[in-house]
Amino acid sequence: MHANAQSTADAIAKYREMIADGNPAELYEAAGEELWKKPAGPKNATLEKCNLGLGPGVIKGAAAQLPRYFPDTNRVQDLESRLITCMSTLQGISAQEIIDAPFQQGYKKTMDDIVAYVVTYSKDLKVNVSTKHPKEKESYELGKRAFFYEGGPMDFSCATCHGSTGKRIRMQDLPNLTTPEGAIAGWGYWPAYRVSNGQFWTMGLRLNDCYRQQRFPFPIYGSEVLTALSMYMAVNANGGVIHTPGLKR
Amino acid sequence: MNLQRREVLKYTAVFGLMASAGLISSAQAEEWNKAAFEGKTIEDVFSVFGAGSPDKSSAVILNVPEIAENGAVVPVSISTTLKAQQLAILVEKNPNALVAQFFIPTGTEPFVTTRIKMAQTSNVYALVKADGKWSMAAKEIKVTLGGCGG
Amino acid sequence: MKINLIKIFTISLLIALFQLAYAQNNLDAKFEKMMASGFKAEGIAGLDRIDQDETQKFCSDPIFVNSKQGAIHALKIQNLNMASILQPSDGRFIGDWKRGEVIAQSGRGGTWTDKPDAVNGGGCYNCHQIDKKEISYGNLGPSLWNYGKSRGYSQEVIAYTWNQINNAKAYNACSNMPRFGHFKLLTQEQIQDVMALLLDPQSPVNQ
Amino acid sequence: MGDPMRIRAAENNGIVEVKILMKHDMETGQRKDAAGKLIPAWFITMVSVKAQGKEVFAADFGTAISKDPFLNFKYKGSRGDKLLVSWVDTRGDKRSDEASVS
Repeated sequence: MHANAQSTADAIAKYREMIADGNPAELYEAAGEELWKKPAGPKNATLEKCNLGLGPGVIKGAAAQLPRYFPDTNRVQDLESRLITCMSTLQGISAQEIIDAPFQQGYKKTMDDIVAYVVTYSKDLKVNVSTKHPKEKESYELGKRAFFYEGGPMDFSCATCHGSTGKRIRMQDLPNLTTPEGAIAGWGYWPAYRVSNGQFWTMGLRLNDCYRQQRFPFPIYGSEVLTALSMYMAVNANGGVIHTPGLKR
Repeated sequence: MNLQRREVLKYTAVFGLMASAGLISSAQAEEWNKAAFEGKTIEDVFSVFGAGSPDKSSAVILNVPEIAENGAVVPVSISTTLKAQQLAILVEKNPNALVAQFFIPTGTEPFVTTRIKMAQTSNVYALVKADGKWSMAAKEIKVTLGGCGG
Repeated sequence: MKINLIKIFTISLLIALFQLAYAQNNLDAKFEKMMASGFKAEGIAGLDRIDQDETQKFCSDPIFVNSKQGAIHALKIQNLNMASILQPSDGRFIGDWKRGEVIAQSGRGGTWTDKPDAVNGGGCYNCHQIDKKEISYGNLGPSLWNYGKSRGYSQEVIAYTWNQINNAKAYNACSNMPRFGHFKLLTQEQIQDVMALLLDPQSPVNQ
Repeated sequence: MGDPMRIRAAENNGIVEVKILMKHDMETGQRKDAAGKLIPAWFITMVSVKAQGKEVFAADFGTAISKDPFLNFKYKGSRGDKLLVSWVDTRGDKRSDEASVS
C-alpha cells in the first residue's frame, strides 16, 4: 500500500477506535426494553409472549438464529418481519401501518427500539442460521439470486460493491458478503447506530438504503426479497461472532 | 438539583453574593455563557473568557484523530498536567467557535472526552484555565466526505 | 431382465432430470414473483428499473458469465454496447477540467430521494483515485492519477476514453462501471468535462 | 421530559471513570427539513454530575456537540457512590438519571 494511503487508513482506524467507546445504540436498547414490556396497541398487550423462534418471550440468542422458518406463518421471517407478526397478532396493530410508517417515525421508531433491544441479547454469540427446512434453503437460494441481480440505470447489483474482497467506496471498506469473513463483517455489525446521521438503522433500513444507492425502486418493508437477502448474508456469516448493535460511520 | 439551582440563580441577584461568600462554587454560580457561545471566531471567545491570547503549552494534551470520516461526530479528548478548573473546546471554522466548556471541581481529573460536530476541515483548540491563566493546544482535523455521497 | 434394468434406470434418470428442471423453473418463477412483489415505485425510481436489459440479465448470472459459453456471449454483449455509443454531436471530446472535477466529486443523482431536475454527479471518486489531493477515494476501479500523462494524449486514447465513460460494457461486458452515456447519467457536456479532467495536460491529474 | 440516559461508572484505584450518553437531537438551527424550512435550534445547554450530593463535573454545551451527546470524565470516588446526572436544554426540558458506581 502507498505510504500516504497507509497513514490515511491508520488515521481512519484511530477515528473509529475513538468513537467505538459509548455506542448511542444503548439509548435505543433501553427504550426497547420498556416498549417490549409495555402494553400497547388495540389489544393493550405487551410483546412478552412474542416468539422469535426460541419460544414465547425468549430473547437471548434469538437474533443469532434469524431468519428462520416459522410454522405459524408458514414462511421464513427475519427479525423485523417476525416483529411485525408479533405486533399485529399480540397487540392488534395493523401490519400495513407498520410497513407504511416512514423510517424513524411512528411504528418504525418502535421497531428501531425493539430491534436494538433484541439484537443486544445476541451480542458475542455466533450466527447460527439453519437451512434445514426446505423453505429456508429456498430463501437462501432466492437471496443469492437477488444479491447478483443487476438493474437500474447504473447496472448495480449488491455484488457490484460487495462481491469482491479489499474494495472501498471513498474511504468505506466494502465487506465481500460472498465470503464468511466478509459476511460477518456486514451481518455481524448491523443493526447499528450510524454516526453520520445520528440514527439507529435496522437491517431493514440498511438494505433499503443499499437499494436506494443502487438506484432501484423502493424495497417494500418486510418483503420477501429483504428476508431472502438477509438469509443469504446470515448463512454466509454462520459461525461468525455477532457485535450488534454496531456503531457505523 | 444543581441545574434547578442554576436556573433559580439566574433570576436572583444573590448568586454573586453567595459565590463570594463561598456558599457555592464558581462553576455552579456560572450560568450558560451566551456571549461566549455566540462568539463567531476563536478571538471572540478568547475575549469573552478574558483569556487574552492564550499561550500554546505542552502541558495541554489534545487527543483527536487526524481524519474524521464524518464531521457530524468527531471524538475529542482533552487532558492536562496543570491543575485546571475549566476546560473548553473550540473549532476555528465552525459558525460559532466555542463547542463546549467543562468545569472541574477539586477531586476531579482535568480530563474530558466528548464528540463534536465540525462543519469542515479546521483547527481544533483545547483551552485550559489553571490558576486564572489560560493556555492551549491546537490540532488540525481533516473532515472527509464519506460514503457514496448520494 | 437387463433391458428392464436399463429401462428402469432410464426412466428414473428422466424423472430426476424432470424434477431438477421443474425445481429450477419453480425457483425462477418464485424469484420473479419475489422481485415483482418486493418493490414499489418511489419518486423518480419507477418499477421499470427492475426490468433488465440483455447486458444486465447476462451479468446477473456469475456462473454462466465465468463459463466458456459465457465468454463467447460476453463478446456479443460488448458489441451490442459498442454499437450504441454516440460520438459527440459537436465533435468536441475535451471540455473544462475544473467542472470535470466537480462532477467527479459528486455522487448525487438517480435515487428515489433525488428530484427529477437534480444535476447528476459522476461519482468518479467513489471508485477511482483521480486527483491525488483528494484522499477520500474508492478502489473499485483503477487509479486514474496521471491518466493522460502516462497514456499520452493521442486520438486513440481520447476515443477509447470517450467510449469507456459512455459505455464501459463495450470493452468489458460485466464491468462494474455504470454506462454514463447509454443511460444518460451524464450529459454530453458533462462527459466532455470529465474527459478534460483525465486528458487535459493542464488538469491537476496530469501534473 | 427527555429520554433516559445511559450512565456507566466504575471505580479503579480510587478513581471513578464515568461515561454518559444522553438522548438528544442537538439541533444546530442550521439544518433544513425536507420542505427546505430551517429546523429551529434545540440543544442541551448545561449538564451537571453529582456524586453523593456533591458536584463532580459540569459542562456547558453549544450546538456543536454531536447528536446523542457523550461525556467521559474521572473523579476521585468510591464504589457505591450515588451519581445524579442532570441536563437542561434550550426549551427548558430537563432530565435527571441516577446510577451507582460499580
